[in-house]
Amino acid sequence: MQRGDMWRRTAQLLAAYLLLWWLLTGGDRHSWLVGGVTVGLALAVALSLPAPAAALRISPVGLLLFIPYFLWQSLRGGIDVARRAYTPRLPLDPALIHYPLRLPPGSARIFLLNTVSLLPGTLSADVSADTLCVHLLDKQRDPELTQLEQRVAGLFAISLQERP
Amino acid sequence: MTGAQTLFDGLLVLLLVILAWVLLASKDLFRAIVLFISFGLLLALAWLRLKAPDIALAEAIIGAGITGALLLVGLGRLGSAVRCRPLPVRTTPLQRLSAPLLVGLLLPSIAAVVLVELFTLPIVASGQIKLVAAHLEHAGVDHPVTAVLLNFRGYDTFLEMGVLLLAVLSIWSLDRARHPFARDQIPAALLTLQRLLLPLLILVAGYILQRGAQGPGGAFQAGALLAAGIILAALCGHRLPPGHQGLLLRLALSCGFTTFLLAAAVTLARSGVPLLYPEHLAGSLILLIEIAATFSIAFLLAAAMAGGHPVPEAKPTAIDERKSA
Amino acid sequence: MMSLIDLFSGALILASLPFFVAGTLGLLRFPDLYCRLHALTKADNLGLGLVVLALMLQAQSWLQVLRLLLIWLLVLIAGATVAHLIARKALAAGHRPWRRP
Amino acid sequence: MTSLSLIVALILLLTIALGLIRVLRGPTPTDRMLAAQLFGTTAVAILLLLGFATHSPVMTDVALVFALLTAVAAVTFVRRAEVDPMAPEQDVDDVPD
Repeated sequence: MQRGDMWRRTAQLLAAYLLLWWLLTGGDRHSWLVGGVTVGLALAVALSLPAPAAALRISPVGLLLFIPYFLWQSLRGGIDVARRAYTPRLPLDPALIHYPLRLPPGSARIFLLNTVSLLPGTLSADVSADTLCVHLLDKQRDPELTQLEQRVAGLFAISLQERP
Repeated sequence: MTGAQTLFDGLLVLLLVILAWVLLASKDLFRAIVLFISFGLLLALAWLRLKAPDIALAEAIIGAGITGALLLVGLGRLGSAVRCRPLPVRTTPLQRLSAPLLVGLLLPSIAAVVLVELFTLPIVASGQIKLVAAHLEHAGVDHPVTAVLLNFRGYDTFLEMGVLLLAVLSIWSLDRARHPFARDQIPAALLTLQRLLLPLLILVAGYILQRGAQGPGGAFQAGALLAAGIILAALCGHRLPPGHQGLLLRLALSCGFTTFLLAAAVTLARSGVPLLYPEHLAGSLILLIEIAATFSIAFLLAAAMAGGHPVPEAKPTAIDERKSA
Repeated sequence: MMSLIDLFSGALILASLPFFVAGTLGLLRFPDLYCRLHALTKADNLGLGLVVLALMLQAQSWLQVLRLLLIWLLVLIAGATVAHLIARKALAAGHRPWRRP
Repeated sequence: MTSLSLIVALILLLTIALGLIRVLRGPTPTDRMLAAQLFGTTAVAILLLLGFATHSPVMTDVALVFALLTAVAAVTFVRRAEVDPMAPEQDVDDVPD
């Protein structure tokens, strides 16, 4: 990691932890004595952990587009699985599929991994070098993974690799 | 409104009793552990309904996170449920009858004594609430529970730190520490979760510690949260570096006890009464002791997880070599 | 007297119920571990999301709103990660997904 | 609003009671563990609803603690050294280190 990236990451984390401390204590003035020590400790621990490959850069436009998409898809996912649980004859037709990933390894990929499990009918079961193993509740249903991958790429402001 | 509340409490109590029974009767140890985790969860709810948020917070941290992890690791070391089943032993009819007889006689008599006591108790038992409230302004903290735990009855907490320390010492005398977790590659998703959760655990621990002065919280809850952080780090493959396993580890384990001891010695020398803090210093002293206790409790709980004394040398023993061969 | 906001958050709280029930039903009815994981991650997290949204509408301060949001996000992330880890371990152990016979 | 939240909290507690069937029946340890994970999420919802109904802000703190910690037990389960998460518990003595 480059020096600039390092400073950037430290500043990001410090701001996040200060905000969290304020959030927890409600900005009580007397809390900042313990707060300073705690935030310092949290920052030290966070920085001592192996860092992700590159500093996190989130595109504001991508974020604005992603939030409503994510909320809408979670709603659909919840309704879908609830409908299946309620239907007496249990309409399930599960399958495992392998999806060739176009996102580069790193935070964006982990983010994709976690969001996949929250979207309709998909559960990320395993990830290897360049494929994501996804469990589908219903193999007749389009898992819409390509669309999700594009959205995540937009969120992290990265371009997708070409499919080999 | 009160109807729903009563129903909620009733169901909660019923569930707790059923769970307690089923988990004690469970022959499958793994099942018993999961039942115990669920029990802890509901118990935290029960403490909240009883308006004891300090205990609820402790139960939530210990029950939801630490005991579950501790028992799972313990089961891993124990081997299996199969192996723990007692061997069939020949018994005389009298021996076979002894357990049902004892339980059948003891339980009803204990229940009868408790019931009689319950009816003779005064209806409104205010306990020591008034006494604590009358002295709260001299305590150095605003939260009555913390005032009792660290000032009025500080010796209780002091001795509890000693008990925890002794517990870890006895664990150390049993076996050497082993890394209880799988050594295969750590999934990237777990590492990301750790990067996110570890600093958050520290922040929330700090928050709960500092809030102990005015509200529910304090050293024990904060220490347990930190311990959960240490356990999470261990789950992600982190280990105590060899240089830190000697004096430094022992200092961390005992600093809560020794800080208390020091405070007791100084106050004894100054005023003739151990742990009687001068009023203007009480707040700062309590905070100091709590910080030391927090770190101690965190390391003590995590040391219990390691399940044995530290092994400084990395040299493999004969058994290890035979196994890897 | 019920205001419009009260009505709205009441509706949201009520709407969360079928999802919590579906999570439990899925846990009981779905044929294998992987399907049960689906029920766990999606239905319950949506239910919690609706409860959080309802209480956000009732919150006294922005601080409380952000705290509720933090709790929901934490449950989401932890739930998704745990689901992935469990599925991964089950796959590695050779547990074959159930298929419609 | 408050009575509604209390009633919903009650029903959520009932779903936990139902979910206990999965803990009891298993069949695999993983199935049992899943149920505990579900209880964690449900408990967070119950705490938030109760905290709102009884005006006690401390419930939010306990909910936060639950949200932080339910993962720790589950991750311990996933990461602990053992043979086969699918089989009913077996002897782990002959696992290679």
